[in-house]
Amino acid sequence: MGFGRPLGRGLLIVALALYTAFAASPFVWVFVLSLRTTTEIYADPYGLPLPPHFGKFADAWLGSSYDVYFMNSVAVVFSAVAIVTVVGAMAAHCLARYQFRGNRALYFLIFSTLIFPPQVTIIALFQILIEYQLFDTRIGLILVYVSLQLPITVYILESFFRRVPSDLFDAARIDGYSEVVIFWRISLPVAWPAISTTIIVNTILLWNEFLFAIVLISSDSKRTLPIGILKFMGDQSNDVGMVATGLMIAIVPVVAIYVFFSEKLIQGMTAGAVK
Amino acid sequence: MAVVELIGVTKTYPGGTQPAVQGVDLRIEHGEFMVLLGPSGCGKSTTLRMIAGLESITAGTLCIDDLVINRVPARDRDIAMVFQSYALYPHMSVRDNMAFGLRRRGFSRPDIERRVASVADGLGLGPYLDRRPFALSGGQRQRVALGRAIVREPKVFLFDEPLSNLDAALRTSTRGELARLHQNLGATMIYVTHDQVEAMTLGDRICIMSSGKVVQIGRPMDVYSRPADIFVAGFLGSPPMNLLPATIEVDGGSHAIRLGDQRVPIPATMPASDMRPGPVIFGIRPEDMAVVTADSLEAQVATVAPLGAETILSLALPGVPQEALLRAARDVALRPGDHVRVACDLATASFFDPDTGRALSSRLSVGA
Amino acid sequence: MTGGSVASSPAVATSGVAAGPIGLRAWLRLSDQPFGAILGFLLPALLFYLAFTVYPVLLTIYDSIFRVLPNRPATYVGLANYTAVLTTDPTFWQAVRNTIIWASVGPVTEISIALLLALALYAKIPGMRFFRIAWFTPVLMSYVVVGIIWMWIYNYDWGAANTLLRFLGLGQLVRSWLGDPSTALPSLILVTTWMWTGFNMVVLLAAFHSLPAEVLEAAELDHCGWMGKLWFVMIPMVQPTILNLAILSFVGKMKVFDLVWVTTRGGPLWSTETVSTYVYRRAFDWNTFDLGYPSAIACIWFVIVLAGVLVLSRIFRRHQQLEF
Amino acid sequence: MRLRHVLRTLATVLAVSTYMAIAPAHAATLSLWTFWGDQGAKRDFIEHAVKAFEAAHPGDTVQVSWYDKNSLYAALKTALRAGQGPDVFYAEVDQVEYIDNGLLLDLSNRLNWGDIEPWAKQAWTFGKGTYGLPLEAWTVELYYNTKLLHELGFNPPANHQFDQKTFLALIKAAHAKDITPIALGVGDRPYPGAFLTEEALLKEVGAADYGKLMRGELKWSDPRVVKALTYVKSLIDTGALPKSFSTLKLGESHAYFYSKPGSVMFLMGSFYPSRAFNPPNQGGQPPDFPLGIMQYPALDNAACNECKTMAVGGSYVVNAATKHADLAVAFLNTMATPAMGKLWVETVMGQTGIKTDMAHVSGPHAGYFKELAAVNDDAKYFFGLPSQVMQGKRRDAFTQIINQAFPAGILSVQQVVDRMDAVQ
Repeated sequence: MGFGRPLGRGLLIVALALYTAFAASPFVWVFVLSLRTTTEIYADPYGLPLPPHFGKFADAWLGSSYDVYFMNSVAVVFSAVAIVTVVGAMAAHCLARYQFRGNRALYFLIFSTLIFPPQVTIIALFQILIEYQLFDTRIGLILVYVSLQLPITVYILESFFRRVPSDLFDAARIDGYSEVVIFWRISLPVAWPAISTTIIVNTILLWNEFLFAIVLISSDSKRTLPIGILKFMGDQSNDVGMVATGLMIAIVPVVAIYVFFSEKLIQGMTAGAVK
Repeated sequence: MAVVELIGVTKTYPGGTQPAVQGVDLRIEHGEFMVLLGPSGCGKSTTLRMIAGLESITAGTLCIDDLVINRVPARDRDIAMVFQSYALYPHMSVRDNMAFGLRRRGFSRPDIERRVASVADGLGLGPYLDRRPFALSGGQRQRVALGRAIVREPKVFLFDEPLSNLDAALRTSTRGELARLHQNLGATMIYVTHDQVEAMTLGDRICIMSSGKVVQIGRPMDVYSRPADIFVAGFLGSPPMNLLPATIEVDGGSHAIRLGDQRVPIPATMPASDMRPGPVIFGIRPEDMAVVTADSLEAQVATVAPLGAETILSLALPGVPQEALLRAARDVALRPGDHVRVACDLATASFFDPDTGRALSSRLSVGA
Repeated sequence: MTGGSVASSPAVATSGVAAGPIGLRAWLRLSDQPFGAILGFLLPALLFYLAFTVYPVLLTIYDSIFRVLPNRPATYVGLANYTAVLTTDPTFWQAVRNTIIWASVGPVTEISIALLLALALYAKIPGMRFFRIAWFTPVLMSYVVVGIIWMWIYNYDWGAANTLLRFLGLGQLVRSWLGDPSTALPSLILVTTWMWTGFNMVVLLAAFHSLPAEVLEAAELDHCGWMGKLWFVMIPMVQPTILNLAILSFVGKMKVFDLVWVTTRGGPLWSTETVSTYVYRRAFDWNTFDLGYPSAIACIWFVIVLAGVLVLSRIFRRHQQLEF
Repeated sequence: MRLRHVLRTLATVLAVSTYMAIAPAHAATLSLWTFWGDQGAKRDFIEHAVKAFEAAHPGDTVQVSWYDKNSLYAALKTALRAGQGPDVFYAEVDQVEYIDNGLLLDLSNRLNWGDIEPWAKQAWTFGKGTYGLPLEAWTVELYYNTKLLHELGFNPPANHQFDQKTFLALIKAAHAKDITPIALGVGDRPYPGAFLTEEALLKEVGAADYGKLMRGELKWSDPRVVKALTYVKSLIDTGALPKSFSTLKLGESHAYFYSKPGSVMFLMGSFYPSRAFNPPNQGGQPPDFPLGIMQYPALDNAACNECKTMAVGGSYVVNAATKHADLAVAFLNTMATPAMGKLWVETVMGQTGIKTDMAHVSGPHAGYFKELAAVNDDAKYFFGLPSQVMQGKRRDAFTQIINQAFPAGILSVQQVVDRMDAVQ
């Protein structure tokens, strides 16, 4: 390759290192801040966490109903992801497997929702949830989240199901199974790599969701983590150290998912864009 | 126990103008090994899938044992099928692949175990029962697919080009196994292939299809030696039958075949009296021609293709627009450009109507 | 033989395969397909789609010609909301302008930087896996987290941006980045660039790696230099990927809400107001409760986005690509 | 709308199938959503009131949800529209949209008005109804660091009010020493930035004309308005405000004044103690902080240099959709007593709309309150903030222009006049 010359290579590495610092240092900084007290931070915003105050994590968790927000997020996100996975997989299986008039039109319709600006539906969704007495309920937010992630789920799974040879389904039909059992016992297990991808991607996107959460939930006791962080910020904006601790608590689950599933996650998030 | 009968079976795909399968009449007797043979796109797979219940039947009747099953779903037809891609369930072990169909049919657990074990042993799959398909070789996967069908003990076995993904050596040995299997089980089997060697070696009868229609049904040697039309003649055999434009000439009482600039007199011993003069397509298999020393057709060697066991000569006959192929012994000492004399065994020759392509009823074999 | 399912009488056996209304079946060209199964598989998704996407869109359009206030029936106002938005609402146009700037600048900066980085990585720099993970991480964070972090970075007194400038002796450039209307929007665009460049880079890298090696080898035989290979072979070959990324980025910027809401709330002087924040503000943070007017904004915006998408799908068709 | 009905039916099927009705089983739990969770004294006050109420109404409880202000407003705007929301909540008098849309319970015949200051009641009176308990009241004050002021060589006159020339000199002196003259920030509030301008306008044109100006009955191109704006502009251009003014949040601006980096003065509502008197490790001022209070400077030839803004601040209102109206009012009445008013003044260190004997304030910060009273001895009040008087687009423009852009130094006097008159 043409980068064999030592000088060019050195420059390249320096440039990459600079960009990496740019990309990663904000997190490093927040991580450091999360272990320091506000007094220490005001004295020197860029000092090292010596000694580290790990106790701040317990304080942040217990002192600001963070546990409530966190559990709300867990409940809402996991339910929504479970539903959207099943519903999306069923639809994707159907669109990929059966030929019928309107199949492509339907696919394109659902797919095109990906580009809908959310403000087109947010106001009406607010009214609709009120109408169904689902406003300010976790169930309402779950249902909205399901519909929000349905297009991307169908999109990723459809393209995967399409690559599963139809002989497999024919074999199961000849083996005596009905369409529903075939979906359950053949499609879902075979598509597990793609399904796990959508689960991870949907989990991260919904974990971070903000707009619908702030509009559709008003009770403090039902709010999810992104809104909780903001409350933290509003109440204690002076207490930079504590806010940083709160941020780290919000980041940790995502980072954990990332560490465990980084390859799969990258695959999933980049699905469709490569070609 | 299982007779499969197709009466005027037709398949038209939604939105398609031309039927994919048109008016197929076919009766497969109990215990018969029927091969559906034809080039890709001829409708043989569609026919098989209709029998399996994977495609609906647009028109006509499909019976198994005199019961019309057009509308019986695949899962209730008691048929097993081996797919070209094997279609093994990738997320199940070999054992589960084989047991999957049995479970649906309500067999007891020990019964399933017993059946799977016995079939697996018979196919030499015993050591692999707990492996997943991706951990098997191509041949092993093929056996699993076979085993999955066998273990069900169905009325009818369907095979959709099951050997085409195997390498040549494995294909030959598996072919033998299939033949043995058929002998042992004595079940009705319908086998789709585009490989004439498989068709010839396996089939009790062969059904040759072209463009969605049945062209000829018959025992392998019958079909080979008496092709019903130039399609069959050209499809079967490797190299295929020479199909040369010719003219029947009648001179007084004696008949002759004009091939380009030359004439081949038909010996008086042959019953040619019903042959009418006029243009025909003269079909002669390469092995029915021979290089001789005198008194026959003149030809010039165009190419020499030694195949090991034999050598195929390509010959230019004066005045004939296409070259004729001749199957010669492997030690033939000829080079391109050599002039030779060749003889045709007219008793095995076929004559076709140049307009319709159908075989003319006239044959020259003694006693025909 | 196990088949007990087929009776011995010469009867016609029928079951399951072809249930369903004949007319609809025919229209759907369902001759071979199990109607019930298709319906069963699609129905949940369709219900979600109708109830939470189609119905809201239609309701938004319906709302937009009304004045919708709580505790009283909506009053019909015809196109008054639309004329008001289009003719007497400079804030709306400011928001459109900001959003379109964001949606046009964002993709260009993100993708061009990402392209350079991906090429660098393609040259097999050591520590590639580490780089990739470090660059991809920002996109995993919520805009709320990112917004708070960057508010600190842009903090006038102790933020990293000004601290760095002072350290570099560029004290005259120190400013309140998010407080100055002339720098607020670019500062936020930088944040989205920071977030998304790594993502784009990872995708481009995957695209480079999926290029057939023969093509590059062929280029080598044609005595193409490194740069030549780059310009004449690699970039044209990943052009569909670049286009997909551009659309993805474009659409993402058309939706921007969280980041602005957390950092500047649209200020100062509407310089970071986006259509999303303006719709939200008018609907849920305004001193009237009217939902009709913001619905009209949403509808107008929908048309603008739709027009953009149609233009982009034109480009799609030219590239024979129907994926995003 | 046939289609609408079809879709609605479909949606109902889906929604109902997953919806589990959660009936409000608890009959006597009042829900209260309120701001002030991070302001110790006010929080203590509310918790005290809750305890008193629960003691007086055995079996009934009050469930308090503490929000930060912006989250509270966002939550209320959606919840009230939805016909839901808490029984009692925090509101301010600028939120007339609640009243316009019938979302608040009319308290005119329910609340114990005898113990409420008439001007405070007036602030919550709209048409025939009165809607809120005006718990908090505040004035706009100019706090200063006495030590820093001395060091700069200035001393406030006996009437606590500099003249405009001296004040400008003070700003210049501080700026020359690289000390921020006045801490102020508008990062999360729509009003503090406007203090600088509105106090000058009020003094210059007097209370009556000031009201007209706010209501759009007086042009911003009026020469007196321009004169006041020009003086304020001279302060701004001198560098009176922090560089980080636009993004500095309310809480941060407090710390900016008394801890880091420190400023000479701090222009803030008299609710200053609710943050500053928190313990230092929760963002309060250092224990030995040399706090002083002075008046906004007197303008030359101004109509009313004793005029200053007094506003009703945090108040409590009752949701019109409440199922426990009587109980909710009873809770408000628990707070509307002179004893509670005294508790408020003593603990919160700020004014209240409840009638209270201010002369007998005691406690650790009594000195502060005495100084506040002394400074405001002969003050004439204009009741209401501009943002409470204005509505709709004019309010949005005022917030963006007078609260943000003008003090940030982005706009000239002429631009301010043009833009403000454009929305009149």
